[in-house]
Amino acid sequence: MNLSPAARWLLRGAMALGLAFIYVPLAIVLINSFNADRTFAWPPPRWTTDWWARAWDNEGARAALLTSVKAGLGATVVALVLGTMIAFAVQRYRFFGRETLSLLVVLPIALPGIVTGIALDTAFRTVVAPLGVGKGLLSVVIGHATFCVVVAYNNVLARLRRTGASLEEASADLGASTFQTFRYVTFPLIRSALFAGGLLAFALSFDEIIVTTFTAGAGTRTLPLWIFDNLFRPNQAPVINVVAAVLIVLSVIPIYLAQRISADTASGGRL
Amino acid sequence: MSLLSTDAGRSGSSGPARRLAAWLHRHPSARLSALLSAPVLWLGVAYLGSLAVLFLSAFWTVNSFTGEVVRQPTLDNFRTIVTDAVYRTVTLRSIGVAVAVTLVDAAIALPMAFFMAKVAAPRWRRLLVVAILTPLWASYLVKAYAWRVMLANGGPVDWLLGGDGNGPGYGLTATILVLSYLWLPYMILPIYAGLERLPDSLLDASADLGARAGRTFRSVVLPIVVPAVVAGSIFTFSLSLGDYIAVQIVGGKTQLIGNLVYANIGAANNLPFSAALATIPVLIMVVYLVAVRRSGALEEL
Amino acid sequence: SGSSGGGANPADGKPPKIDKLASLGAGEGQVNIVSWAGYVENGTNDPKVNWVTDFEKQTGCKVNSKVAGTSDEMVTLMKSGEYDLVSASGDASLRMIYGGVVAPVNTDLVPNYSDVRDFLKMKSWNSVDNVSYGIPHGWGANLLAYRTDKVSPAPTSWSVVFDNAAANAKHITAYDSPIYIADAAMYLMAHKPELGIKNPYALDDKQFNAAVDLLKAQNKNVGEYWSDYTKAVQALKSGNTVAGTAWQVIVNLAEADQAPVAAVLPSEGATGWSDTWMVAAKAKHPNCAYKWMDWIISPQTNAQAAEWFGEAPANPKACEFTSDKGHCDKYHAADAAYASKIWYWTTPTTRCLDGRTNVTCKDYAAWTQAWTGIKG
Amino acid sequence: METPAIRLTGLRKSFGGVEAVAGVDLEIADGEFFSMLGPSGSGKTTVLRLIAGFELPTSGVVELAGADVTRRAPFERDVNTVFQDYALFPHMDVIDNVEYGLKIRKVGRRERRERAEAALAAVRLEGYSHRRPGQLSGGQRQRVALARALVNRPKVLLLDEPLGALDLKLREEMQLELKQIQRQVGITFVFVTHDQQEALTMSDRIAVFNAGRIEQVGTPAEVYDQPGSAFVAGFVGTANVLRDKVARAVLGEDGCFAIRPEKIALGGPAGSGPAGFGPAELGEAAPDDVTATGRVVEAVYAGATTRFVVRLDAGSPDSTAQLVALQQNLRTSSVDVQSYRDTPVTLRWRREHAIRLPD
Amino acid sequence: METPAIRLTGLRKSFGGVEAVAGVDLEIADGEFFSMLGPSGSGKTTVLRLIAGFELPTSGVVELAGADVTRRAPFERDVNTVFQDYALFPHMDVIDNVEYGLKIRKVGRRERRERAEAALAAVRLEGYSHRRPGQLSGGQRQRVALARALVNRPKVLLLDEPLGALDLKLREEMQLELKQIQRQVGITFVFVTHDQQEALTMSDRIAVFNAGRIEQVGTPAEVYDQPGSAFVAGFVGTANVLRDKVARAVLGEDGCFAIRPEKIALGGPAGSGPAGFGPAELGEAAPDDVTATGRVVEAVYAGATTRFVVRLDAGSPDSTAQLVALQQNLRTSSVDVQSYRDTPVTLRWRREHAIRLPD
Ligand SMILES: Nc1ncnc2c1ncn2[C@@H]1O[C@H](COP(=O)(O)OP(=O)(O)OP(=O)(O)O)[C@@H](O)[C@H]1O
Ligand SMILES: Nc1ncnc2c1ncn2[C@@H]1O[C@H](COP(=O)(O)OP(=O)(O)OP(=O)(O)O)[C@@H](O)[C@H]1O
Ligand SMILES: NCCCCNCCCN
Ligand SMILES: [Mg+2]
Ligand SMILES: [Mg+2]
Repeated sequence: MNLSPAARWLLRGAMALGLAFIYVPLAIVLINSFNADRTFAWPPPRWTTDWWARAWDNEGARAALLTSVKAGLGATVVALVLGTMIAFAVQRYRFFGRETLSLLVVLPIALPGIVTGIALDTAFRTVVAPLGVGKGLLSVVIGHATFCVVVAYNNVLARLRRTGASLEEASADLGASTFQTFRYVTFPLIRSALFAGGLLAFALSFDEIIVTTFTAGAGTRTLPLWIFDNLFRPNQAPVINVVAAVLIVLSVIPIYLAQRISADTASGGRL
Repeated sequence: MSLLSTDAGRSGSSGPARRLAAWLHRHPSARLSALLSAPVLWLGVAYLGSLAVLFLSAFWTVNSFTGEVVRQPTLDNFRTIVTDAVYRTVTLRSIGVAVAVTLVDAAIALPMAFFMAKVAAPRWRRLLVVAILTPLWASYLVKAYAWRVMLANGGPVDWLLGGDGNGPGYGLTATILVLSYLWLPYMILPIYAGLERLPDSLLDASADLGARAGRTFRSVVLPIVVPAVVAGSIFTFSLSLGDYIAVQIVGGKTQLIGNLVYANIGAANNLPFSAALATIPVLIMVVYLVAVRRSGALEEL
Repeated sequence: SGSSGGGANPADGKPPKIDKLASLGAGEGQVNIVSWAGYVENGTNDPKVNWVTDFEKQTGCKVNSKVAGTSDEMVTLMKSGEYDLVSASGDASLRMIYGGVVAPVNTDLVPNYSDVRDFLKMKSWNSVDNVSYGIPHGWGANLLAYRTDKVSPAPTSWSVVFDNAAANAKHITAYDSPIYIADAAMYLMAHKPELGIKNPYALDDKQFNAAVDLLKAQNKNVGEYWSDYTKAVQALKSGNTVAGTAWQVIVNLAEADQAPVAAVLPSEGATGWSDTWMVAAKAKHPNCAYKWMDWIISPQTNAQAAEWFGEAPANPKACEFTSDKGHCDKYHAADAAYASKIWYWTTPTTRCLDGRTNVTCKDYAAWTQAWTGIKG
Repeated sequence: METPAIRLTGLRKSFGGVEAVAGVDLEIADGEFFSMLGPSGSGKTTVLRLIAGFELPTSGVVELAGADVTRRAPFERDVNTVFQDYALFPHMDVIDNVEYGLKIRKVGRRERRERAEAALAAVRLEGYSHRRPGQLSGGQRQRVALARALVNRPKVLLLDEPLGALDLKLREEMQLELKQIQRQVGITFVFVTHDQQEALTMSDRIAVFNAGRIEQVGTPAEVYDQPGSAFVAGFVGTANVLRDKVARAVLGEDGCFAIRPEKIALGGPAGSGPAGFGPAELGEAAPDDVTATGRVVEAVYAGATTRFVVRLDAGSPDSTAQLVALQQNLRTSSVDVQSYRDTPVTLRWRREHAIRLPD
Repeated sequence: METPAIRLTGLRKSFGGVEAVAGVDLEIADGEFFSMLGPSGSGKTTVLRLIAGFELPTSGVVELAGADVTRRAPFERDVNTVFQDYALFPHMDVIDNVEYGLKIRKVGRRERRERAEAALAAVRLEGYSHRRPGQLSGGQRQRVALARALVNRPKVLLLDEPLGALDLKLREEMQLELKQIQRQVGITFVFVTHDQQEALTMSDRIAVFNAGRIEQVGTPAEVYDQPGSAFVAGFVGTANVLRDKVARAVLGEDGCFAIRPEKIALGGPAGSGPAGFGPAELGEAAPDDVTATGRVVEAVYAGATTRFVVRLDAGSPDSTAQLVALQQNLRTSSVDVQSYRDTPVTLRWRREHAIRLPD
């Protein structure tokens, strides 16, 4: 766009300040992972790599990470499947309740996590528990999937809107049955949207604590729950900074990959 | 092998999948039902059902000593909420915080998203998106705690503002600041997506008609990006409205509606009263969503 | 009120009849525990802090634990029916007993029980009508902590956080739970004898309102309420908190980091906790639960747990096994006089716990609701 | 008669309230180059989609080679389509796009490749096999779409405004190519366009659509020279319409008549007029010719032709007493055109070129 | 000479490695209808954007009414643009779009409304004030864009392929309207198009672009009748190009020549040939006329005209010995066209119509 140099500099400045706002606290996390003080006194009185060593052989963190990854993957897969189905229905058909459905998809993420959490918890205890199925990883997956559906839905819907139905018609025209069309045309076309949506859904699930608090069973501890448990123990809190620092660094990989996969995931996908 | 030779025509291969596909083609409503069945069961029956059960229980009470739920319909819970001034205070405070967080985020996100979508070179654009997405992976709790450290007496924020006690310390201001921080990416992304779709020619057209950058921003960019901002506000507003953890960490003695809901379920074990309290944010959000749907923002999510 | 209702109440009934375990059988292979942070450590947090692995090896019972932040959360978790065992404080125990959530405990099946200090046994927070509902774990006081550089002379009274709190406005802290109303009541007991408070957990209307008013006045000067102790330590160290409630462990941690912090048991006394291991009424793994109760109060384990968390162990023999030989002294573990100044957390009920029968007292539900109002 | 490649009987299609196709009966012969012409929204695309099977008709029957396929899925019909937006699969390269239909029909790898390459050769795209559609120009894409459809050797090829997005130059080239290919492979082409010129030069027959119905079907010459209605006369090419008083004054007949601008010969007054614009240009009058006089109101030079707007002496001052005449710039130099304005002229045309239209 | 409305001197613009505008010098007079014609990517849009100020030139000067505006922002230039995609503000209704420029310039509410309504009336859009752009058809949008620009009474109006997206019928209507409006308001129009016909019929002068440069500037007649290069001859209309052996055989001259199809008169053999295609059609040969003989290879009926492809006897078997000739269907009935094929014909044209091109 044609902007005056002053306007350009102003915007550049705003961007820089914004990034600083985002990254200074993260830098603090990183610094605190070397802060010898157990409650992160500022400025750090002494430095240590002790926390990194302890984090390294912290089985609890690793187990929790694994649980989180499992829950995240489960929720993401369910969300992708459901979200894609809804997106297809909404984009390709006109039916009674279509508007309501698109509102319903947004509801779980728009309602406060605590409402979703206690509602699912109550339902689980009154309906599922009597059947002898206790809360566990599955209930976490269900809880997370519920609010992740919208992310998959939004990404797939945006893609479907953009590609339109003519490619699928072309495929049918060339003799492909509905299933072949999905396999050869539709799926490859929405794949990058699914990837972008999946990544965001996974991130949402991975960082969710409130819904997890209410849906996790006795033996199920996701990473946020582990962090929550340990943040309030002075002997443990610093280790958490290490874990967080590692997460930040690791997360760049999938996000960067998603950016590379195709130009249209470069917008970071839709929430 | 030339185009002129004739072909046997469409091969007769018609396995069961093909026949099913053909049948589905002739019956669009069957196709639609197949697509909708699972989602409707999940969201329409299971999720809405859960919410219904929850709100039904708002009309029950709990035996204060044993904690047993007493399933006799009563409006007691709602009566308490309406008559006790503290619930009104907390509700208004929570809405205020949610609105403030939304405004702060919109104010920060707009220039950033605009820079990313319209000014930065495409190669930078990619990196900036990564830079905005990455913090989503740093644990919410850890970030909130980092802010607790920064806001501590004599911490970095005080230092930046010139000395002990100059910062906001822990309290309402800190709550708004930290929630704004936590939800900022959720505002930037939709606005960025919205601006990316805004044709550059509109900006040119505005300049062509005599508008300077500021005027173009006010008269063209802002109105068009409103649905995207509203889409982002669904996140910032609802996440703030329901939060109770960040408040505990940096809110000082502040309590928000989420804290009350949590205190009554997680602590006082009074599910019915929690459920009654939870109707407040739910009502606010449903009203908000219905209003927002008209702006087309749900499509921008 | 919104949360009181009819049904079982100590005023008009007894706890539901639940049988205690008659004899110990083979372990079920696992046990689900709700506990305070630091009571169930398996080395995953700190490899050196681990008393679960040996238990699992010896008994074959795999331990799943869930940490609760507050007593109220513990009750909630136990009511979910997914847990076998809980380390309940006094303000939770009766609710669970009367709610039928926990069963009486057959102390005969817990050999180490005999070693537990007598002043912890068969108390109002762990027994009803001479039936034991649990095994004492350890105890501690809610002390008055203060910054020695900001508060001088050294306080000897809770007035520093009540009547004189304005001197440190915005830097007072208090424990974030309805049970904290008892701290105010205890203060009034000393300073407003005309209210006739005999037991800070037994408050009639007038007494209760006086305590609530005191706390509302205090609220103006409070910087923050705390319920997790990292927050409390950090606030004390940074100076966000200058005076207020703290546990011994909080003070110890702050002192260890050279913060100018000290604690005192003020002249008015203090509230405190005494934790009890209780077994769920519908425990799916009762045998493992009993094995854990015996294990956790065994001298070595009780020492480790008490030291890690920072409290006085219930088993005097534990004092020999603490790595800091001064631990039991520091926490006044054997100091009966000290212990006598503590009002242990107890769940308030409509039947006044101080024995009055001419008035009804405010029950915990009322306390909960008042607490919301106090914080505003 | 032979079984037609396509037979549509009583075909109707409504979308909600809108009747997009309001009763169409049509037979298209085997090997025909058949065009559908009509304004935007007249239902051309919808008819094509009904033939391909993308839409189910509200009522009516679609037959292909004599078989009723009304309720068959697109993948069960021996028909291929070239879409207006080409609808090339963006995630496949050119050769994969072309092979797609064969792959679906499980044609062996070798044969598939050979046929696909032959098809690409037919549209002169050898060497482009491994480009992605995004790396091709509009004209190239159009040809890939054509190859992708042709390689399946369908009985019928449907083309929906395949040249709509191309610029004039490219469009003319592609018209020639399409026509050549159709002659070569000899399959039935159903070609949708809204460009009259295109329809006229390429088709064996044309159907003119209007508001969901067919107004006229016929050869280009029939449709152009004998329009069945004012609509067809106006839509297919430019037409002067004379009616009422003006028709009576000029033609000496009552009714409504259409005359094509190029059918009107034009001559200036002897001597005084500009070059190449004398009475000679009018030629000899045949016995039945119609002659009228008027004055040039506007003369627009358009390269190959000049367009004259002439106000007729007869019938004036009625504003409809005006005729547009076309004159090929055969000998006239373009500079002359400027001087034609306001010149008195004589117009002459054959009586049979004034076509009587139904009122 | 009067100060030109626009003067471009040594204008260049590179994007990275690509030289989009490679040195353009041009003067456009006040009140002129000036067209820029050229193939895709030849730099037309870029020149327009440089004039409007959306891009800064790499080098060179842009003057408007004599003032150097090279480094001024768009909002500081007395120029308005009608964008190819219209660029209407989607969140404002029609009247707000049109009023936008006036509002920016703080024209009072009353006057603003009056002028906007007058502008809408000029483009025949009264009554559409309160529609949103999304509720308009392509042609209507185009007219709103025009009104939005015109209402500001700029000295210069830039139009970037404003008719590109419209279908033929609508396009022709809009051409007439644009031309009328320009005459009415009398401002300078700079009109970008890639449609030769459009440029020829509408413009006072035309610049033909090729690869970032101007190949030729002139009136439509100059550009059409005296193309300065083979590129111009080929791009502006259709041209037969004769060179080398063929040129020598047919014209008796060495070099490269262009002849327009419509300049070639065509006559069949006496008697035997089809109707309307005898020697009479050739007319009398003037002294300097060129005559050639050949055989009709193809005859395509196109409504108003028939296009003949004729293989020349002279110069064969060289494949370039082929000429396209156009014949207005003045008296010939369309059915005759079929029978023209393979008939021997005589071609004749004026010697000056074979234009010598630089090699
Ligand atoms: N899926 C649909 N839903 C609703 N209306 C439709 C649909 N498809 C077409 N129509 C309507 O049916 C009518 C005919 O449309 P159709 O696309 O067949 O026209 P067309 O002749 O192809 O026009 P064009 O030249 O613009 O492509 C139009 O009024 C159109 O709006
Ligand atoms: N912003 C830009 N960045 C890089 N290259 C550009 C840019 N704008 C134009 N170009 C290049 O400059 C050349 C001229 O482009 P321009 O848009 O001026 O052509 P045009 O004549 O308007 O073509 P068309 O008829 O297709 O609109 C092209 O090769 C184009 O790819
Ligand atoms: N609480 C962590 C924030 C992550 C986003 N969670 C969205 C869930 C909304 N119910
Ligand atoms: Mg169409
Ligand atoms: Mg252009």
